Amino acid sequence: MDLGLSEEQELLKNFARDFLEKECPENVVREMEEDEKGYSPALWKGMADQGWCGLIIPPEQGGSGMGFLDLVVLTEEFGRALVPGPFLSTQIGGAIPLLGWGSDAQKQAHLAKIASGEEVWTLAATEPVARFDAEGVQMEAKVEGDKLVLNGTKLFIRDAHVADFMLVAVRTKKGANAEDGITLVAVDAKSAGISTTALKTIGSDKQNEVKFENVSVPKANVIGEVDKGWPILNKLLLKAAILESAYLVGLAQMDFEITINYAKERVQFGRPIGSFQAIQHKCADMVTDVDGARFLMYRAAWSLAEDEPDAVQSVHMAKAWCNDATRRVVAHGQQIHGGIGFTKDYKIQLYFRRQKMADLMWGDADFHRELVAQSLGV
Amino acid sequence: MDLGLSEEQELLKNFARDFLEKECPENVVREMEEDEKGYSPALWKGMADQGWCGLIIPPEQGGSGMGFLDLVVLTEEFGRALVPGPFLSTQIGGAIPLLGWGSDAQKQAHLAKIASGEEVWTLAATEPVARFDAEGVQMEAKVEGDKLVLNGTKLFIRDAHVADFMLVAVRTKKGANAEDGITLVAVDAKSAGISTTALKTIGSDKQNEVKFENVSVPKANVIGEVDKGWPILNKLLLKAAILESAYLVGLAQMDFEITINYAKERVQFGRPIGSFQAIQHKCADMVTDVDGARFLMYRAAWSLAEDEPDAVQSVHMAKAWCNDATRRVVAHGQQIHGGIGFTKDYKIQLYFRRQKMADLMWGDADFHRELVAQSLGV
Amino acid sequence: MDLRDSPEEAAFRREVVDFIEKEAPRSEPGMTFEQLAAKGQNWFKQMAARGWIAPAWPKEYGGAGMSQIQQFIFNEEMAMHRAPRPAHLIIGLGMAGPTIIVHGTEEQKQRWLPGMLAGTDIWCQGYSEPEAGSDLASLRTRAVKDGDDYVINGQKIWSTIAHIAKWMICLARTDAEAPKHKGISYFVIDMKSPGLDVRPLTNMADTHEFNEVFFDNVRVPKGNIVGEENRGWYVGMTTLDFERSSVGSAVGMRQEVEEMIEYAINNQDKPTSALKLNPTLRLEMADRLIESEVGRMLSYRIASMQGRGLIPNYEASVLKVYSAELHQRIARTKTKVMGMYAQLRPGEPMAPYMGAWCHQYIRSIGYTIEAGTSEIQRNIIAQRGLGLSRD
Amino acid sequence: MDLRDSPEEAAFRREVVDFIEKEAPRSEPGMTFEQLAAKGQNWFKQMAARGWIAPAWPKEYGGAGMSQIQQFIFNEEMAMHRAPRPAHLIIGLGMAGPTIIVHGTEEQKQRWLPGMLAGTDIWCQGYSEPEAGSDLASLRTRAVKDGDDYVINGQKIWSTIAHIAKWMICLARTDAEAPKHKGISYFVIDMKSPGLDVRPLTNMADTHEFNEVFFDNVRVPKGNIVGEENRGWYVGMTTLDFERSSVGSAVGMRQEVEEMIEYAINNQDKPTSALKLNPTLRLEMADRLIESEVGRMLSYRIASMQGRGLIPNYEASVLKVYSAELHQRIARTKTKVMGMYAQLRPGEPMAPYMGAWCHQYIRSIGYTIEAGTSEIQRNIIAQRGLGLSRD
Repeated sequence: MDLGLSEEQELLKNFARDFLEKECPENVVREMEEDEKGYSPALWKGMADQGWCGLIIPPEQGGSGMGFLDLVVLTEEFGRALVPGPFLSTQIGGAIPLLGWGSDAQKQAHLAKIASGEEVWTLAATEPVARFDAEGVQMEAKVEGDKLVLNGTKLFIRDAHVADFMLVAVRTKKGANAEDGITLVAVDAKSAGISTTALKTIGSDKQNEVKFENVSVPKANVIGEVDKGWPILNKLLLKAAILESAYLVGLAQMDFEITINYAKERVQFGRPIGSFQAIQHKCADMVTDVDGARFLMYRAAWSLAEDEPDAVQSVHMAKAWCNDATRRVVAHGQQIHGGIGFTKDYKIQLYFRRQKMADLMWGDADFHRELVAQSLGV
Repeated sequence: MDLGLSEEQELLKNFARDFLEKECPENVVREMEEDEKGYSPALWKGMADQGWCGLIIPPEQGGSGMGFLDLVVLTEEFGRALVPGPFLSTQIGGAIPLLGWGSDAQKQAHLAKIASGEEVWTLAATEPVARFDAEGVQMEAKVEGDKLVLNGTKLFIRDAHVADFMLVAVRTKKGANAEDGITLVAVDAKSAGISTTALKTIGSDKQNEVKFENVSVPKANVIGEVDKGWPILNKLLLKAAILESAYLVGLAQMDFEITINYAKERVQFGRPIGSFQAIQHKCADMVTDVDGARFLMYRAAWSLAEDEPDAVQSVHMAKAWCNDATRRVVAHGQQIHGGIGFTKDYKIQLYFRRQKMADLMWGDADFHRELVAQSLGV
Repeated sequence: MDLRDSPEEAAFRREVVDFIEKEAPRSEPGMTFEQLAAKGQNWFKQMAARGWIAPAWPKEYGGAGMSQIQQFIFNEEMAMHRAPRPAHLIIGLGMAGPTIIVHGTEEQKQRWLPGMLAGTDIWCQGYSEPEAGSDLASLRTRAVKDGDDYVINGQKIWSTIAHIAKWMICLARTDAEAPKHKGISYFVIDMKSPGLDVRPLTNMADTHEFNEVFFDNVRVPKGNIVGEENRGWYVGMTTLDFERSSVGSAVGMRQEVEEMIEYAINNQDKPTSALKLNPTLRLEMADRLIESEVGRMLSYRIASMQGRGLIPNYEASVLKVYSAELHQRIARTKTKVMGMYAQLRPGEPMAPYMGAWCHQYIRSIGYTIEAGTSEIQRNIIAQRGLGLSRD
Repeated sequence: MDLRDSPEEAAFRREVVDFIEKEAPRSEPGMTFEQLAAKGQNWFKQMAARGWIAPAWPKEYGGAGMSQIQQFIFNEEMAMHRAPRPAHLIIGLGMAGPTIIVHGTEEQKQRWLPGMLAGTDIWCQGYSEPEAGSDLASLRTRAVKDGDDYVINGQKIWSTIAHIAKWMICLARTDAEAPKHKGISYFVIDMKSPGLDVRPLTNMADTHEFNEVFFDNVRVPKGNIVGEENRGWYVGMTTLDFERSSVGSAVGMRQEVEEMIEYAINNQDKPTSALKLNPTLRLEMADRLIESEVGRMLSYRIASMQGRGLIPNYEASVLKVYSAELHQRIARTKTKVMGMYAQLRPGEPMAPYMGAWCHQYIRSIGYTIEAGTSEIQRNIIAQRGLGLSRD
């Protein structure tokens, strides 16, 4: 029984931190906010070279052969450095589903390319109704012979504009039970009939509206079985929620550290503001929230990775808490910084804005809290 | 447009404060906690002599001829001094309903006696189901000729053990609409078949279980009409909620004042604890909560007294907020006092315990918040 | 205790409402200072013609000379009708003007007040400095006498709309040896002065309200000092008191919450309806409504005190800290009403309310910082209001 | 990262569970110290026989010598099975004993440890004084050397179960001239000493846990000093560290929340069902469950650190303040589960859970005060943990 990181994980974490401090400093984050692509190909290549794109992919397919928990540890560092780019999208939309439910042919075709950084993937689940449950998948696809034909709109799709493939959730059957009739299909982003429009978001991440007009996709691209995609999508959404939570934890940790340092340096009334009790107590609450978020997230990540009976409940707990706790942290971070933190030029606001982004993504606290309540039978 | 007190109200308030400081000091409050009756006849007589028992009763019936807002002002002072005894019960169960909906004969029979302190009344609304809506009234009464025969149990009835009359809400008709079929009837507490059992409560107020076994009451004792009692009861419950809120405001104001004084006097680390920012900021939050509670309560009391269109919504707002705000106040009060406040011998705990009592009485914050939401049409 | 208008108040309210309904354009979400000034031009002239552009100023100086209660009614109706306020003129009308009326010479009044009222002169404020925020009295911008002028060197920050202002009210140190509150003077500075440099400071909501202002040997005639030399701290505090006692924002909050509820209800049949997807949201909205009503009462309380000739003490700080924090909660609840769409910023066509609510979520972070942080306000409440000793 | 037991841990857990299931009575809500001692007598003997009554003590002194992880498992299972802890022995076993083991002489160990283990000797603590609460080092109880004895005068407060204790660990000032932390010694005092007077201090929940203890020329042999004279502050801190690092309560919280949820579910068909009457309660319960799980993880974190040989710093204070405040929230949510019945106190036949939840609502007020207030804990986190400077 041990909540700490393994030696290997410590190495991964420390290495990632050093690498990202050097390769993804604040100015890169800022540049990518304005950049159309939203990421630096050089940095992407560097990350692939570290083996991160294939972190969870077996060595036979060119990956590092590590596990989901290791990916969580790495994602925390991505949150800390606010790394721009389609890393998480590719893991959630590509590596995880292919490894978990892909056919041998599908694995063969894509895993090595994902590991090498050659292929970018994303999960296209949400639509204008913007829900994270089975009823949220309404976009229809008709099965015609050995093809599926997709029509409709996906919304809030991260990195779709640079994706090579999208894992699209479509409805292939309508019925009373929303969980029945969902199909997951890997769509070549260059297929005719696909158009993407970038959205202007609070997190300056790259989310898109993606329109599908008679997009034809080989049936062989279905991940899992036709109509039986929900259990896979559900599991994917849980993993996504944990990775987003890890991102939030890393982000909040860094917001906290920047804030503590500021409180030590900023002098008003002849003393560092960190010597005022009102500031000290806020800082104490920040560390409590960050630590609590981290360990609850670890616990859920572990349960999910190990397929423990309480895995689903613990993921909902973790995302609910991480959303709320990190929101408190970044709010304190802003307040302790005062005016300077309110400027665009100062770094702390980057964290505040991305907290809201990650908070909303894969379900806000109310959504997950509701699911916890349901899991209690109340 | 003026949120302040009138000159007359200022006089009433100041006089009441002086009188109660003298006649109802802490030791009286403590003695009455243990006393079976729960109040001092001498103090009751004194209060009647001040004209308080008949505050809202017209001079023709021996009262002071003041209004509901004046009663609110006085009740605040009762909260401040934690006055024990059946004052509020008599107003809510007797004076207000008789004045509002009593027949001339009923007024004639009782108002003067209430004003003189001779008669104690109480409202017997709640039952073991413990709800403050129309469905909460389930105890049946059969109309037999010119009598009603009551059978069942009322619960959480304040001062029933010393009441001369109880205004009992009974169900005389059952149907789909719970609001139809409720009757309010004044029951002589000495009637055969009534038994009361005192409850041991957190507020050390005197609540009772009251059992009715074939209690026969003249139909002439019905206040309003048979089966049409709900609108009256509903209005009574709103007035009761405001008076309880006023009690809470007075209680929280005093808790706050005691706490501020303690923070000024208590020295640790060589300085008054009130000089520590953590304490100062709690005190600032306390005064904000107390002030906010007072003025929201005034606003609702005024709307209710004037029968403004938003009266009902504003009462629900006021009780919801007063419950929550005063809970925060008494919690801070305890925390700032530290160990000494945790002892039974020190006065602050008297306020903490009664806050919970008044918070629960006539609907907790969740109950009233729900009704606010309903009033918004959401 | 009477929340109803007196007959005089009711008549005044009618007059205000009539005027607004006849003349006022509606505020639109997310307007910049420049857009506001352009759109409201005629409306602000109409207001000025009645003196209503400066409700609190004495009539002799071109204001409306409204009583506190009248101002309250005026503010309330302006908020309820979403009539645009001349936000670009507020430092002149709300801070500089009143200060000059109290502390200025007759000549200064003649010189500066008319331009404020006419709306031709935009004013800005130079108080805070990078090292003097909450601890304003430690400001270091120096003003050294040189003949009939003062020569100013230093830097100011958070100067709202300095980039379009003609005049600045500015605190600078005229006696470096004196205790920190006693060596400061209150200047009026022409923003076109040589050596004065305004640099934009974009805020985290990506809008340009604030500026840094640099002074490199800026010459200011000594006739531009308001009040006595070295008494500027106390002159400046007059200004801050004016700022603090403006209760407009609290009055508008209930309006804002009702707007949010209206939006939620209007959209409740859509598949994206937050009311449908989030069963606690309705109770959260009820809480915001209750809280906004508390805020309204806390501002009524101040108006009532003033109406009775009482001078609010800690009450204004209570209102400030309460309103600022409530505003942040309202902004957060609004994001819940929008669900995933809450992240869409101004400029994004799909953004509900033109992205104004998303903008507000970010912008509201400043509310607990500007015009005295919540921490400073709580210190004031505890120390000035409750008599707790300073640490 | 592995939340599963290792094979050794699993075996140990099985052993603990088997033992508890075979031998332990169940805790009942609202038991007094005396009732607990009586009911648990046989069970505590069984525990003592295995050394499990003092899980952390080295085996050589009669403890179980459990590792931190084993203690964690032990605490967890005890809480999950609601097995009674010897609360009346906790100051001896959890504080005095470990301190004597570290700082005591061999003779002192032989003299005092066996009685603690046997459960025959109840210990209490004399640290706080009326004027020395959070500021403990300013304590004023004096111990003056007189021959082979010290003569003690002064007063202690908050001495839990002093009224049934045989021994007290007590801090008293032996050098009035020294700086305040450096003139204090750590005494063991026989509660039957002449001149020692114990007076009950009933708390606001109407129970008698605490006492005031008065010393009027109480003679204590010098052999009863633990550690060196005037080094008692540091000896005493050892005890406080033992107190702080006990993570039992956080482990029990989830159990407590689940019990609450179970109650709510079991009663949901009754007309008084809070779940039916209060639609937000289910979400509030979900929040408490989540929060209790966070608390559990914050204590796992400490056990994990200790398991790796790391020494927790601010982490114990984080757990303390978090747990205490959560406990209060849980107590409040429990009152909502009971609705109007929440106000019924112990002794009232109609009270749900024998009034224990109502009692807890009041009693939990003490959690953020005792063993270091939340304010002091946050100071420690900020200053010791985060390196912020003292003001």
